[in-house]
Amino acid sequence: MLGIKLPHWRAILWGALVAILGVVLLGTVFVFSGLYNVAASARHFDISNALIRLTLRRSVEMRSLSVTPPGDLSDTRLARLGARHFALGCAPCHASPVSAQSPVAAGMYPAPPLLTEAVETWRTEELFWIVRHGLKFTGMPSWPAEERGDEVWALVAFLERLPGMSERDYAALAGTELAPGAADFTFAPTADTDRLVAACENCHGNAESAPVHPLAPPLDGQKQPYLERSLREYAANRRQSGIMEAAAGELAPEAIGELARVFAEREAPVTVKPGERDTGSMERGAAIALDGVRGDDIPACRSCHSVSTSGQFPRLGGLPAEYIMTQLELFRAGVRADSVYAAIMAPIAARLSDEQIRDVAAYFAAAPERGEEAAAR
Amino acid sequence: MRPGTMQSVAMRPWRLVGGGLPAACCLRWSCAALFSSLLAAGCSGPQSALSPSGVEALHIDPLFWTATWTGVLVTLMIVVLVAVALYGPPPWRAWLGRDWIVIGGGIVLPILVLTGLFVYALLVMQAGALRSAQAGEDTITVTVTGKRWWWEVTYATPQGEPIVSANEIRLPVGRPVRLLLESDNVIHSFWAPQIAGKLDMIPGRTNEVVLEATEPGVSRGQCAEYCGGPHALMSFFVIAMPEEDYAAWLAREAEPGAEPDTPQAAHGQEVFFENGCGACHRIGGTPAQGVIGPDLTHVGSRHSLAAATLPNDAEAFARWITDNQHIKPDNLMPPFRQLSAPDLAALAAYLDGLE
Amino acid sequence: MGSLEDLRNPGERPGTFAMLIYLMLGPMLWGLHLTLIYGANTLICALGGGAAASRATVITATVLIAVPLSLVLLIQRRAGRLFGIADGRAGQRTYDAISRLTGLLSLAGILWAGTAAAILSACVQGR
Amino acid sequence: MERDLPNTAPRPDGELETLKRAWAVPRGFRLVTAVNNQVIGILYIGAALLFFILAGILALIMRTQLAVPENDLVSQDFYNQIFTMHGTTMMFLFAVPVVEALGVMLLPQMLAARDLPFPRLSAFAIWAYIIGGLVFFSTVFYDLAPKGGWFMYPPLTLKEYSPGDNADFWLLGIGFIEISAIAGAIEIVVGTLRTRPPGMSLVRMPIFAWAMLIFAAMIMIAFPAVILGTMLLEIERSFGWPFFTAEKGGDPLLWQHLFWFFGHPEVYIIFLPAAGLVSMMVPTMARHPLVGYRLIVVALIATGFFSFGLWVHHMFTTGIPSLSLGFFSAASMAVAVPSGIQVFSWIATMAAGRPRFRITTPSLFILGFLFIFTVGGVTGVMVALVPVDFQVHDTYFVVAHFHYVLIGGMVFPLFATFYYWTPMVSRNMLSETLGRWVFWLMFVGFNVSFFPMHITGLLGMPRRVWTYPEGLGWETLNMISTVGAYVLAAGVALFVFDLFRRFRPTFADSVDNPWGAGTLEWLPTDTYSTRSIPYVKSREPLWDQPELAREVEEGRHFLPGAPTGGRETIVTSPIDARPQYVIRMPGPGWMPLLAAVGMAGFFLLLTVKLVVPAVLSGIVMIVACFIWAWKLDHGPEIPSVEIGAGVRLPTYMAGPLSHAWWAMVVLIIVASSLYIAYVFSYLYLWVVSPEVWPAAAGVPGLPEEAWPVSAGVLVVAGSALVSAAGRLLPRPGRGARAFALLLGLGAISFLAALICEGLSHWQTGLRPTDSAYGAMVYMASFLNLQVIAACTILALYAIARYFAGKLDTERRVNFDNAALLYYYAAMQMLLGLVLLHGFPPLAS
Repeated sequence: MLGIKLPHWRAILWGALVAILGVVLLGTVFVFSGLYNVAASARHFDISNALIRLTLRRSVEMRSLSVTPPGDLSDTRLARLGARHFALGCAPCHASPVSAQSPVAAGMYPAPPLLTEAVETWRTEELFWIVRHGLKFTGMPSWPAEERGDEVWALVAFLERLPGMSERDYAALAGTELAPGAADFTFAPTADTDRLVAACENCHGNAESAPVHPLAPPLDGQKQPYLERSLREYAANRRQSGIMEAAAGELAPEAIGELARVFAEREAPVTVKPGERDTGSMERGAAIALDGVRGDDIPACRSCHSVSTSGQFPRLGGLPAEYIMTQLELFRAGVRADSVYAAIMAPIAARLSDEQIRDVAAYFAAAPERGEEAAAR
Repeated sequence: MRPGTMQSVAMRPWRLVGGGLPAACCLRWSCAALFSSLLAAGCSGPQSALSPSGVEALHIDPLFWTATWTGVLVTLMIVVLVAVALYGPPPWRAWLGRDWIVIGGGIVLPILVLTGLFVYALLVMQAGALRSAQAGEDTITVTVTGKRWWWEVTYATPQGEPIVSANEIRLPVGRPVRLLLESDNVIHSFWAPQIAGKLDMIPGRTNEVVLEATEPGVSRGQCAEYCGGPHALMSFFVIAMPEEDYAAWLAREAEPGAEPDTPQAAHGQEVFFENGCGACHRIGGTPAQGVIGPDLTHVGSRHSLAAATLPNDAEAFARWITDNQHIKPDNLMPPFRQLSAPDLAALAAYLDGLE
Repeated sequence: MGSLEDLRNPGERPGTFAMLIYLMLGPMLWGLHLTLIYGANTLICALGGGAAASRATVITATVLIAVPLSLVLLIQRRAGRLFGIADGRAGQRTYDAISRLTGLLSLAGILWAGTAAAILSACVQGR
Repeated sequence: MERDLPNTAPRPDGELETLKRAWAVPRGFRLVTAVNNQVIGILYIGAALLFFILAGILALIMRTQLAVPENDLVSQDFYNQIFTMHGTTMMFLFAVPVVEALGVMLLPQMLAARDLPFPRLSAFAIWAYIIGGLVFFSTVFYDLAPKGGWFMYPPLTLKEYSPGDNADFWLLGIGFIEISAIAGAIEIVVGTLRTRPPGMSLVRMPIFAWAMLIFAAMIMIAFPAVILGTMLLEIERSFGWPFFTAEKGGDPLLWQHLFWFFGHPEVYIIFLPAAGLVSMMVPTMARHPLVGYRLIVVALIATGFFSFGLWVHHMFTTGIPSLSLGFFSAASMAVAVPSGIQVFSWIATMAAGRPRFRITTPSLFILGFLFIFTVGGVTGVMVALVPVDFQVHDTYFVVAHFHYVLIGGMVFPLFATFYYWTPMVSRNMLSETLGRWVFWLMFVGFNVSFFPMHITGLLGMPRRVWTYPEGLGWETLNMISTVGAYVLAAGVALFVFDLFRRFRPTFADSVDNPWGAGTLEWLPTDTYSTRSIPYVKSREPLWDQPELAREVEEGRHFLPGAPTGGRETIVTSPIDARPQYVIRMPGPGWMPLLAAVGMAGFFLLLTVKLVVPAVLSGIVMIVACFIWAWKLDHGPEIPSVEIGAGVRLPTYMAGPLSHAWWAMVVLIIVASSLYIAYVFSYLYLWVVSPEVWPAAAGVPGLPEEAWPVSAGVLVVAGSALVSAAGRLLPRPGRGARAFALLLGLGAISFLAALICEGLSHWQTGLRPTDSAYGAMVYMASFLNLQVIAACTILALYAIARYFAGKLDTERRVNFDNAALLYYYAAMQMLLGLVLLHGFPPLAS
């Protein structure tokens, strides 16, 4: 039985070998000859085009299978945060209800799709995957901080609402009504301080208006050295945020100092109203913040964040709980670990459980230790 | 072997077991003879079980040597028998090649030899048990807790206020000290070879061992149970001191941390608080009351830093603060690389001055 | 087993298990002894039964097992018959010798364990 | 003498050709489907040798790192991974497999059986081991290797202190290598007891067969303890059932008890077969029968038992009560005696050599072994003395000790074995000249490397340290050890070179009895093993019957052909080796390989939390096993065959005489060992933490009596149904639907009992994550679930066989096996009910 089959197999093997060598040879000739035209103006054959599109669509469909959307995508605050980044970073190429595609972008091949229409052809999970990872060979970049899925969801929350959005609704979400012109390339080095402050406030809020979303923390009253360092770290890609890296990267060094001073001089707000407090969680959080947890090797937060006179440890009291939790989770996961200060916080955050993170955040959000901090100053 | 050990050992009145055997003394000298060719350093060394200076270690020593020499004899006997079996004259070989040699050499001889060694070992064990049981009221109690990866040492005092130290055990010579061994994380094992055998520190249990140093001196110990990460860098020193010195040391240890005595040290103290060091470390008499890392109240007077990993000087403090993750990878202290050179020097000077 | 004729009878007496138990009687008693004394000692100490009770239990168990085992070793052949091990089987002397010697070694093991109880205090941490 | 031969007539034409055809080895890529013991034996040994070399390379990296103090050649984290992998690989992927491999390879030859009784089971075990082992080992290349030490002590290995998948790779990876070892053990027990040649009674067995029999028995008792341990640890890591967490009533020491109850016998599991091999080679080199054969048998049996009595030997420094330490110290003394017996027996045999003991390469390795093993034994007695152990435990002294025992006691005999038995399966012998070089390099290298470690340890150097400071007197010694390690490695490298140069596997043209040995493996062989199966009258038949080789080759002994046309061998009685029946054995097939791939895939994918592919993989395994088993049972289509000497034997056997029944009994012994380990764990945790047991404050009380009583009734009813189903088995060719119905109902009844028991605790409010007590209670149900799942699968299989007309009163092995497991499951569940519901009231 085998005696008959063996030459048969050998023939197939030889045939395959010859075929493979032939293909390799032809390919080599083609590549080295320079016959292929890489011009953006030279369009693909229809069949190549169809194949590329199919590959792209299948790839996105398959790879987005493991994506699970968070529960609160319908949250307008999230969409608002996404809209503000969209206006800044995406609209020039993809157009928006109030602006057309830039002619430069239109010259790309493939041309960036007009999102006001194209969004509908993708599922939520797929949109998330594309925004996060970008698309090879298309000019679509990946999210500058790929680990920050939480930020990507903000953008997706906005994109979900984009199809058929009126100019008015868009202006409301993107904040162009509030501060006219703030949503252009506002952080350009030439911009004056007031415009820059307005641009920051567009997301982070001020004494009159709350931040658009807890992920954009209120800046008023934060310590100046910390704010300066944060902006520099964003600009240098040492702290991860797709939104802030884009913004901080545009700022001139003097502007960073100015902005930090302006916000540091303001009075810190109180964001959590007494009625919204979870006292049980706060009490547990207080124990961690004030005394630490010995068995888990967690030091007391207050030592650095309240009683220390150093301006490098951020003031936590009054920051939104969601923001504190997100940052602790980023520290814990080792995403935020690149700066010398993050190197201190990351190993400590790694010892916190989910529940401890929740409790600590609840405690600081209610800002009960203002007095102690003032005394230390 | 340290010269003079033999005589001092023979004079020990607590040597219930085997101590008076002249054979044991000969064995000890033979040790030097046997290994000196191989071992320039001899049997001594700060962490050597072969130069005992504690009661338990001294009890184990002659048992060890008895077993060793029995083993050497057995091995020699086997070698000789094999040589005879291979190359001996035929009558000798005929004599060897029978069943009885298997019964005699394989059953009777081992049972006799093993019974002897076994009973000797039981007597040593019983002596150890009695020593633990008889450690009376004047016994000092010290709790040693295995941390990742250092040792917290708590001395009970008559005043009731415990004294907390780290990474070294002080023993008054000639007085039994009861060690309570605990762990709140993984399993460690406490081993000070010159003083006594090892005993594990197991979460959920308290193990007890009574140590008694027989002569003053500094020896070294190390964690003997693999505890992950830098297990290799979890050591300590045992400092046996005359009773009066010990009392003086204990009294000094009970005092609060020294005030900085130079402007640089004073600045160092500021740096200490500004950077939140007190969250993990305690310095008696200051607001720093952290209990996560070692107590630093008298850190400057200790024998080593970082669980016997670094010498105790200002330079080592500075290295440790900024570079501890390279010196001792995965240890639980974060690196503080943000400090400027003057700040760092000041902090190191302050800590070094905490004597 | 002398000849090919024997092979034509597929059965054998005694059964396999009887033979295996006969060969391993001593070690099995040794195992029983260790289980008993270790279990009893641990349990009595954990329940606070006291050192004396523990030691007494161990020594009793040792005597109760060592004495019958010694007797079996002395009357090896007759004990074999209890297992249905009849004389005349091919290799029977070898089986007997194996049984006797495993029993002897086990006896040594049992007595050593008993010695420990005679010398050591029970219920204190090993030192 | 001719008239004493089983077959005197001339052999018929074509008989040899039929035999050859039946046993042909598949060619080309189909070689992977081969199941013949010689083929897969070579593969098995080769794979084990590969792991030996890989783990050896890890050792060299470690030795290089330790050559000088404060070295930074490798990082701390990597060092911790490689010392864990070195130990794990050497123990689980080299030592146990290589010994099983030698069993697979040599046993059928020594017993002149045509193959082991379950050829496909061996093939399955080997493929599972190779695939799983390679994947497991490769974790070292991508920073996923476990780093908790090969002993994996919790709490260090719990999720809190070992996050990431590294530890899970150890637990699951090792889990199925254990399964592979147990499969091998079943094979070896049944093989040695049932496939001996006619006339080879128990006391005429070669010593190696004795050693393997005891080896396999020890695996049956020892491995379940560590299997339970790994299950508990993995469950605690994944689901938080607190078996080892002190705050919730667990105890880290429970792991140590379970692990060392396996871990210490493990040393002897490795050593006994090696000693058995030495007992085979020494007589050959002396040309004199082993002096004290029965004493060696005594030594093997005694070691097998005593080695289980000294697991606490590894826990002398944990603070266990003094008297308990004394007991285990005593057992450690007891286990030393049998080793003495063997050493003196070998010396006596050497002395009896005619004219003198020959010094060949195997002899050199044996002499080296004698010296090294004696030193290792002596230091073994030292560490068995409790106070000495207080000092040397967990130091390099112990590292030196157990390398003396393991390398001396196992690796040196193994190399002797390679040189000695290579001619049996190769066209060439290995080079004697190079062999001497290999020996001296290894011997000198070994002693230079490991002897100084005794002193390093006494000078205070602990084990498992990736670096050490200067000034403690360890520098010179460590440097010497490192140099020695490289010399040792050079010896092994030279051996591998020689192997590539000289080793040419063959089944027909191997070298004929080059050493002049007296045992059956040196008969002329082909893929079918020997032409006829010899009638054995002594322990060294080749010495005592000079014409035996010729007679066997001429087909004058038993079963000279392949009367059924397929693969077959004679099954004999366990003590006297009287022929009982002829088993028909399966030939090459893809299913064992597929099942092994499925099982390896199941465990490994589960480790990286790919649950769906893992389940698919598991289904592949079960389906492959079904297909494999389906074709296996020929039934009595050819009622009986003549094997010679006028003996006619049936070709199908059911009931206690059948080899399948024996395999099931062995499996049940394994399962009961596992359950006994569980009962021990339950009682142990109660002794440690009675405060989490019922009747203590805050612990839910026991369920009402009605619950366990109903569960018990369901179990008993289930057994009764299965028993009734057995009575309803139809005669051949008839139908009886009630059989399928009753068997199915039996399965349902067991499942109901299981649910009833689990539910009864759930409704009291007890949860497995509450305390060690809760965890233990649900663990009992988990263990029952495993057995019942197996029962249910067997029942479904039996029902399927029934509907296919392949199960009846004569062809009933499938049902008998299922029923046997059912009755065992019933006993296990009833014992569990008594323990879980009867013990707590008693204890309070």
